[in-house]
Amino acid sequence: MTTVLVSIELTPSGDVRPGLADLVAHARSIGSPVGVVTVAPGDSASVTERLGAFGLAEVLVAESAAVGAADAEPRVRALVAAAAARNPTAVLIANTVRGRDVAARVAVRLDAGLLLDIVGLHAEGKRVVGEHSVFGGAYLTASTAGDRMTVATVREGSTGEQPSPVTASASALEIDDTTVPTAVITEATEHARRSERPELRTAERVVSGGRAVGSAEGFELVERLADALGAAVGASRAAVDAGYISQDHQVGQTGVSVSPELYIALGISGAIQHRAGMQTAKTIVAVNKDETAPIFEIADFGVVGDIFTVVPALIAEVEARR
Amino acid sequence: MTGSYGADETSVELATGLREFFNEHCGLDRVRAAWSDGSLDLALWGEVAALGFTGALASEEVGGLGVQPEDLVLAIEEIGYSGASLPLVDTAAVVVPIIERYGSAEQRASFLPGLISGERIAASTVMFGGDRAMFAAEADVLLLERDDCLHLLDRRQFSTVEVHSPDPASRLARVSVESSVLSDATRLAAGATDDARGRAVWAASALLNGVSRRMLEMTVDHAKTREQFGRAIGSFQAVKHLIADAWVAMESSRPCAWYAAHACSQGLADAAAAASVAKASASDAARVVGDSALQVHGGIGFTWEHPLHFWMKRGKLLEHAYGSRGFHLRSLGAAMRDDQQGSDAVFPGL
Amino acid sequence: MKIITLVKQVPDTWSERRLDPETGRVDRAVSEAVIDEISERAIEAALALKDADKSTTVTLLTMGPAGALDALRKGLSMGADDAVHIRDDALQGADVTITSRVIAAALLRRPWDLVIAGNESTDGRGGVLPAMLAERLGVASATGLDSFELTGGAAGGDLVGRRSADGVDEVLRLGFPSVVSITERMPDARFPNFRGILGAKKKPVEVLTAADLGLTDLHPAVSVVSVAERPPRQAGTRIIDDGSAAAALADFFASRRLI
Amino acid sequence: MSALTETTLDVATWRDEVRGWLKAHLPADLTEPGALTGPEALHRRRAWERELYDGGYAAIHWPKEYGGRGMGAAHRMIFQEEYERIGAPPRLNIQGLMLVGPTLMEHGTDAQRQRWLDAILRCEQVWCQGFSEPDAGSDLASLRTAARIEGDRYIINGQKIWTSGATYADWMFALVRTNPEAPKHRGISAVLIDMRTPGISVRPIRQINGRGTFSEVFFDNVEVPVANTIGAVDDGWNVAMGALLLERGIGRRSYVKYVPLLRTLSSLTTSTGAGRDGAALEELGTHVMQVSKYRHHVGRTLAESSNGAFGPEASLNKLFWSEMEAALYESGMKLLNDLSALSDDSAVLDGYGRWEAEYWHARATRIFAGSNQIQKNIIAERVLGLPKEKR
Repeated sequence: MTTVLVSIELTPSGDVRPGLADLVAHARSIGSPVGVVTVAPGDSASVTERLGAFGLAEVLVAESAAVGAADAEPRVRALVAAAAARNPTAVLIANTVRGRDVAARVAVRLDAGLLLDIVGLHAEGKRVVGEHSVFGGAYLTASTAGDRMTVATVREGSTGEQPSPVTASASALEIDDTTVPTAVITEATEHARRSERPELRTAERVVSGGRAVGSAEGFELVERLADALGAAVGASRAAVDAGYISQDHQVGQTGVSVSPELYIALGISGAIQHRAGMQTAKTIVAVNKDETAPIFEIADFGVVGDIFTVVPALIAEVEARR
Repeated sequence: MTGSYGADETSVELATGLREFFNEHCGLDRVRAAWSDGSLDLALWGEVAALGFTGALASEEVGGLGVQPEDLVLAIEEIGYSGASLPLVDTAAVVVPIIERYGSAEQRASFLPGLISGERIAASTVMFGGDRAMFAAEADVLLLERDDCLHLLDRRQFSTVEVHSPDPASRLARVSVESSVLSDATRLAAGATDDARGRAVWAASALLNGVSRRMLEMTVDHAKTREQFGRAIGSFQAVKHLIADAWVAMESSRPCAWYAAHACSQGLADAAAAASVAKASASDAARVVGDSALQVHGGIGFTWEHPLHFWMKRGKLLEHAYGSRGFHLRSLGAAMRDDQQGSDAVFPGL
Repeated sequence: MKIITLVKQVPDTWSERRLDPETGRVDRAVSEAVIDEISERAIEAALALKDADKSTTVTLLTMGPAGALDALRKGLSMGADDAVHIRDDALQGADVTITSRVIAAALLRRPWDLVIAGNESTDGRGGVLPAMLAERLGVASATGLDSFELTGGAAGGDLVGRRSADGVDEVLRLGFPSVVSITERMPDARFPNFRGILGAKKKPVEVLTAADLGLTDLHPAVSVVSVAERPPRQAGTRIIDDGSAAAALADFFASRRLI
Repeated sequence: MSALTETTLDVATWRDEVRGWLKAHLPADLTEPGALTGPEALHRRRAWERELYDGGYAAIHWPKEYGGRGMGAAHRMIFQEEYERIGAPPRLNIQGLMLVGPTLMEHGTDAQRQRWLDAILRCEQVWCQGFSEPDAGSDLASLRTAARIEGDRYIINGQKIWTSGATYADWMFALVRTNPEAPKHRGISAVLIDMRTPGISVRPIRQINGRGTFSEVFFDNVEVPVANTIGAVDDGWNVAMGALLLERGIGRRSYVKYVPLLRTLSSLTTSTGAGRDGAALEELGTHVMQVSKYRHHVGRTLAESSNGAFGPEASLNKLFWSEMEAALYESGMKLLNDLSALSDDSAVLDGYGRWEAEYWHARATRIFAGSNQIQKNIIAERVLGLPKEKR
């Protein structure tokens, strides 16, 4: 079996991003995954323990005093060292803002081919082929780096697979500490989770509100329906621009792309940029006063009506039928 | 400057800049707001002035941009298209260049800076229709036509009484001036009247063509999306021909205004006739386009809530102001009648 | 300070977008090409620094076909000083590896302190170019910044940026020369005024080919092997609320086992 | 640079050159009314075309390699304006120069170009266009004239109609059906036919204005070499569509042609006393406006085409001038109604009869070269993007 390196992204508090499950699943489809992680000196054991839960049996751990201070550089150096040691067919990295920085630099340093935002991975002979969902799922494309090593960024939530836990064993990875210019992180704060709601990017259900919600207070209605259905909360760009909700809830071309089982659009007209971020949802429901709203063109079930009368009644119905 | 037909790069670039600005800053809600409260949107006025529009035709020596009328004619179309309810055209295309050309040193010094910067607003009775002017009540400066002469007045020198306007967002007022006010000190130099008339007419024509262009665009969009008998109504030949006729009227009118601006800028012999051609054809086009637009929109176009009527009524106002179709056609007929020996007043060089 | 802002022309996102079924690249023929909104914000960020310190120069750099000159003109009319247009038919459809090599080569031709780019273009969504450039140039980078400021003046100071991404708020500090990318949370671009539009034509635009940059062996690292279009979604049931819509919706959820 | 402002020396010089040459070479009596009637007319027109050729003005828009001057639309329009201004006769070989020549340049073989282009330029061959048929008017693709291939020859049977100049043309540029099985747009070929071939008979159609400028042409087992096909066999529709765009496009007539008509209307208005009447002045003014609009429309189209943005104005062009022309003669007829007693008074007008004939002819212009209703469909569908009608 060929080796596939899987880059592990830790939050500032040392948590593993849940999207690692997707990376491991994709890695398994072409080879055997080997985790690569950088931690502060002394943290190797504790992180290794937690990685088994993601199905990673083997982990290369680099300890570096620069972790948490230097931006991408420690992870880049660990992956380059791991690649030199293990000669992998591919290096998989989460398609997050930080992950893409790591991928960009690793690809240049290894002279590898870079596949971006993949949702699937398979081998064709010796070639590694990545699959991409383009323009909100309107197209599926496949691309390959041919004979080169592949560095790929992986869309979190693209497999939905639950990993089978194993016991992870760690080996130490030596990385040098030569100084190259890098941005220094002087402060890092994790967003407080405001509720027990699922994370938007990987949620199975999403309830989103648009400009027609009218106010930040009005957005409570969106949140109440989300809670009744156990859904994550999303928003259109118009709602974000109007200041009803923070930007990390934005669904669409310049926000998060989601592909849930159920997507409910409340007071969202469905501009093409919004549709690009949600039209691969399995079931789409829309409530909008404007019968000409383009969202109705793609909705499995559309209600022409006022969200302020329909949604409270719907919450009551859902709770009554529970 | 060679852009007699508006295809000149500068003209297109200024118009594109203005269109992008209006797309962002003058959406339907802002157009609608001007209709409901009827007050001048001073914030929007300030923003458009800051773009350089009000001083565009003034020379660089007085703080303007020194562009020629043919460089601005497409931008004026965009104002009509946008639905912005502002006295921009009178200020930028007529009052500012006329003061610079025909004003005394004192008049230039006291009026031009504020008008170019947008701090002051101008109204003009030139060719508008009697002693009425658009936004005269809101104006700080009035260009008044009286006995074939032009006078430049500041706010203390004239009073206004509001009169009915078919377009509530383009407020009209009748101006009155004590005869003692008018003097050599207020009068502009000889030649100002004809020049100002020509400018007012070509600029109004371009503005009106922009209004027609918006109505036609709304109509085409509606015909593509509105379905009856299971298909888009734009697929019916009867509807197509209504719209095609409207398009021909509008597209053949636009270059007339472009040429009139060029003839004005170059002082060509047929400048006055060109302005009349521009205004008569723009009025024709607005009527044909407006009628087709209303017919194709059907019932929805007849509601206050649908935006079509904003442009339709502005079109109706402009159709009659600055010399009606009939007025300009009679001028052209008379010019042709008197042109037997081949003067250059109508068709130069022939 | 000398700033270079990267500019990209993209298909208008307000129109339908298509992929060319042969190449898998964005079909640029179907929609009007416009300057990418995020590029406009990047230019705005550079011009804001120029507003604060008049000695700052802002150079625009783009790689694209002849029509991309329109995007440069837009930026010049906003207030940038000059522009570089890498224009070469051989670069049509270049992948990010080639693009980063070409732009890095162009950046090496002139002195600069800061490169500002958008975090991701609306047509590519790769979001890796700024970091690839930084890597090729051997400089620090900070991507996805929602805001940034300069500390300590033009000489010897730092750039301090904030980003909020993937559930973490961070403050990053880096020196010069460096590459940053900004998000759409940065301020909206200014509108070019008429004076800017009139002046833009007189500003210099340097046109370069790949050969001018000494690059001849440009082979893509990645090739597209297939493109499939998904059938468009069909509209389903639509009802007009007469008071019973909530119940009908709940029935619909139940029928799909969503409640 | 727009054509009509003449701010560059080049364009202004060109106008002077054309004006000077025409003044020096056009026989004065050719511009007189009635000069082109009678048996000598055709001879005189051919001689004039030869004069134009010798002066280098036969086809200024043709590329230099084919004997033209390679001039663009703006220069061409100036030539046309000056040509109309001096009142020179209508071009005899318009189909050859505007339609067949450019089509051969685009779709013909080298041998075909050598055989025909120079002869067209010298007016040694006058051409007519054989597109319309009794059952294929606006719906041109329904044409039925059949060309069966036998060896290296077509055997052609069928009928063309509304063919201008068929009575004196040497050659016809015809569309014929070569594959009756194919979908109707696909089985058509563009074929060049020598009008002297046995089996061709021409019958002038007497029109409502009493004239016979259009003819019916009948084909009875007419043998034509397959080598006379332009473009591929069965690909004639594509060849013809390019040709029709040329026919509707800019450059064939300028506003100048209508100025004398305006002057005539103006004198009629004055001589009847209608000139004191506001309504009559308004009507005259309407025509001044329309002719000016046509002028500026053409100017705009030229300006845009020189910027490389040649638009769909071709349809607007034909629609506009044909309606304008019809309305101009309509006004004249109204004024002449009051003047019927003076209908032969050439001091007022060159004969009521001639005006009436032109009035009727101006109604034909709304029909030929794609009826105005077809033009409106083209505008609606191709310019404005309205959906096609279900047929």
